[in-house]
Amino acid sequence: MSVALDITLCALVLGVGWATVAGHGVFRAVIFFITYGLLLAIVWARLGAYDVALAEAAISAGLTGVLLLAAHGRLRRLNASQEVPLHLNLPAAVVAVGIAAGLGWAWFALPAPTAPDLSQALPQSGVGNPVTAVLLNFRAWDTLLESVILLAALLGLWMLARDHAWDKPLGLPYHARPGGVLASFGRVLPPIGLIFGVYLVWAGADTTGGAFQGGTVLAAVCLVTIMAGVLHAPRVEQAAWRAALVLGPGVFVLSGIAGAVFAQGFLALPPALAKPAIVTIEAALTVSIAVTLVLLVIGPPDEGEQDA
Amino acid sequence: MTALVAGLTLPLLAAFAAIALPMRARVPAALLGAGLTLAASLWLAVVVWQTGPVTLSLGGWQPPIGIALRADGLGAALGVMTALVMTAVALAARHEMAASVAGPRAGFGFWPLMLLLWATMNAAFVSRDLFNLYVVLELITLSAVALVAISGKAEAIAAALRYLLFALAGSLLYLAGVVLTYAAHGTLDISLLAARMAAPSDALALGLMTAGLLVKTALFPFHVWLPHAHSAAPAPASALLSALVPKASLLILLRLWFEAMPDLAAPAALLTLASLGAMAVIWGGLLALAQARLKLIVAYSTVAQLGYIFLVFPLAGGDGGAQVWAAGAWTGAIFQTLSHGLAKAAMFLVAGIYLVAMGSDRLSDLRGMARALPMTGFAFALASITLMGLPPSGGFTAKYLLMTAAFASGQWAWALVLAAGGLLAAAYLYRPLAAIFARESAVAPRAIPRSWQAIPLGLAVLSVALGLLSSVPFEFLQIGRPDPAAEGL
Amino acid sequence: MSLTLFALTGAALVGLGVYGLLARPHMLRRIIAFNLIGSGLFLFFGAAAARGTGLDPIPQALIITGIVVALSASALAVGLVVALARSSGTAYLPDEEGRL
Amino acid sequence: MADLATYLLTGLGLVFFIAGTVGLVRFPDQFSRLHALTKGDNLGLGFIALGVAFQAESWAQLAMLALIWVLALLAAGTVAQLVARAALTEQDKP
Repeated sequence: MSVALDITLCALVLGVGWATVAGHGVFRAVIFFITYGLLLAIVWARLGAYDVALAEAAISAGLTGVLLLAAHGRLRRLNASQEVPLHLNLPAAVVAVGIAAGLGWAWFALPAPTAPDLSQALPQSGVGNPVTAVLLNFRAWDTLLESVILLAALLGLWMLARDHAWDKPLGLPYHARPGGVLASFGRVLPPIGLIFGVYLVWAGADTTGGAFQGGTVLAAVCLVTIMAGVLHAPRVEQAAWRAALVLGPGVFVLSGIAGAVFAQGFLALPPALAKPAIVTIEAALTVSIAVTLVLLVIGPPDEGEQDA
Repeated sequence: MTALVAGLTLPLLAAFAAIALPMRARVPAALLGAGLTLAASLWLAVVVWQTGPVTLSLGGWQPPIGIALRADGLGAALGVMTALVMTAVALAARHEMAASVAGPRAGFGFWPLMLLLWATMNAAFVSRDLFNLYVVLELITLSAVALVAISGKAEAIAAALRYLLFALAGSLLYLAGVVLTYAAHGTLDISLLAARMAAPSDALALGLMTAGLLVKTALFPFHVWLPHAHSAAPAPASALLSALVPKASLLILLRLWFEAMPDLAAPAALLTLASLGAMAVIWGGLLALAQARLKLIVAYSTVAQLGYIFLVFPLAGGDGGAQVWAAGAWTGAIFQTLSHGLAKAAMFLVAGIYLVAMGSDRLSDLRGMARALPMTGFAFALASITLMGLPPSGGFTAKYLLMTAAFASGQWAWALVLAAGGLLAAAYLYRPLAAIFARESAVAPRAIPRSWQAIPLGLAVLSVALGLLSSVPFEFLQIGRPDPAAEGL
Repeated sequence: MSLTLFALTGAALVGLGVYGLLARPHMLRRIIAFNLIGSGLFLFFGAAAARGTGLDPIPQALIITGIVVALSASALAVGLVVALARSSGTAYLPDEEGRL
Repeated sequence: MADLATYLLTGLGLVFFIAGTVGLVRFPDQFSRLHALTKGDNLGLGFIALGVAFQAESWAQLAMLALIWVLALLAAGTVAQLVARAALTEQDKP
């Protein structure tokens, strides 16, 4: 029975993927891409990788979808969203089929799986969820660089602002109708979203969840409040937001240095202290991730539409 | 050990300080971080010189589970070169990227991006884990694209977007190779992969990773994005982009072919890599001849100079058995990487000074600049000597080592490419040199402080000194050198 | 059996993404194509990780890191496309405008 | 017995989803489409949640299912309102 479900899921994913690439109109591609991301999250759940399913749905389908939708809206207003219909591009098709066939052949040519044995390392990692153990203890250097990547992307985005708009608030001014549906939604959602986001980060230690998934939920809640006008979009020169940006990576680096000084090496977490250390790092990371994701979606400092 | 950790964490902390601190404390914090990181890189080099390669498994976890870092002679030498170029760029940027000159946006963004780029370059030189190298490459790409987009002009944004397009395509190709490697062997550590049982999918994995890294190194067929990106960026950023950024993906390519999977080095593959390098040398040189702006000439010269380094594959290869010349070819290629970095940074900083002084970098506007700003003319001349490969510069040592290896191994074709490349470099560098050293007295340029002019001169002198005192670096590079580099692939 | 299915779907998605990247010059579509290629690769990686006895956690962590890296790159790319449209009025790279 | 209830209720939920989709395809203008889609899908989701509730082992799972449905209702209602208002302002523009 379950193979039938997998076949339909894969057929759906491939069909929506094809519609994303071959359909006419960029808006159609963006909408199909979001659908594709959600279907892929179900495939990850079928594979049993629930952390990845959550990350795929929240980050890849949700946040990237919002970025693309916002960008398409701006392009439409700058009338730069029209495009030429798809004509069959043979060399591209040959390269695409070649790479896909190569990967397909490689799948059957793979030798027997030899996953590293984590059985004696996991108990000393301080957390129950093996994925969080890998992310925040075994391969903490990857996760630290990953949080710095988010920061670098935001800095890059801010460099796209115009010089005369540098001290203006970030992003386009949102003007939700006072007392309207969005304004009230922006007041009803935050409490629920906040609790859920913090729960996701806290649960990440032992079950599904983690700093990135929780941070994305908190970022979404913060975005809704900003769009509803409850919270005002920040400016670059506001020190509190910038401090929150570097809080996560900064705490991570300092805890790494503390590991080098007190424990036996850089980024080392002694098993006794591993759990509290990981929870503090994850809390600081969540704050930075949520703030960075909000500012990434809002966009560079901008003074609104009269520049179009 | 602590030198290695300091080299990675100090620039990161300085970048965070440069973001979070209030306006007037940012540049001092960034400069302090730069100075400390320079000291850390030199200290690491001394430690490696005395005690051999420094290995560190992060978090105390051994490779198949954790990530290992290893600073060998190659990594430490590139770390020192990066530190010297970064410090020079930081000192030059004090004048050029100050908030009063370049505006509040560029003044805010340049320092953290430069420091993030520095931290990730140091991480790229020492990391032994393929996926960690993917994350490092991605961070280098994002910082570099942001540095290109910093100037804000329309063509800079188009150049940055094309650069990001190519770089992301390269990253995904590299990621495909990493995925296949882990799926086949269950590990990503270079040393463990060297001792792996060969799997049929390894050739495809190495091919995908190599293709991805070639795109990111802007080797010949994939070089289209580099010249416009490097010339559209502000001069200090162009110096970083040209002198350092391609070297990271180049180093990973060398580690893959010489340390992770040397057994897969089929002669045909080595030949293709070297012939692409040779075409890059010729094509880059010809295009540089056709440019009218100084920054574009120097950017196309990067495409050409990077081509030389790819000649190491067949030369250090040889046809099996212990070849005495292989060590020379491998070290020659690293000498070329180091001397090109120093000379190219000096050239772009000189171009930056001319842009500030004359307002344009067209050759016709730069006639007689040597009379007006003598130090910059001298710096540009020294850097040109290195790029042409004339004695006594570091470039000459590199070409000499590569040429002897070519003749000793009977592959004289690559020696021909080296000679032709040198002539082409002389040709495309003659026009700017003729303009700068022209007899006419230039129209009165803006006053440039001598301390600013001394920076490119210092770098150019270092690139020549690399050739004069080449015995110490030569020994230094043999520390922890991979075996295939000794007896060939 | 279903692991092979997922792996082949991943490979096919990579192919679809590469075709979208090369055949559709609109920059927003290219960002979508990059995400398609990335998610296809990760699906292939996840299927490979599930071959053994239990589900190997290291690939899951790498995939989450990869997803966040893909988001950051997409965010910067999207910002660049909007800036390009604002400064030169089109969402195409200069040399590809001819096909519009 | 519980399985039978689950089959019935999820089946009913599917019918409402199909109705919503048919409404999306067939109805002439945006507002009636929004109307059909929001109503059909919310009811469909409610029935599916109810059907799955019969399989729940603990009260926590029941509460979770109820929370999912309430949040989906809240989100769907708000989004429908916003899309309708955007469509309205789009129509009024020249």
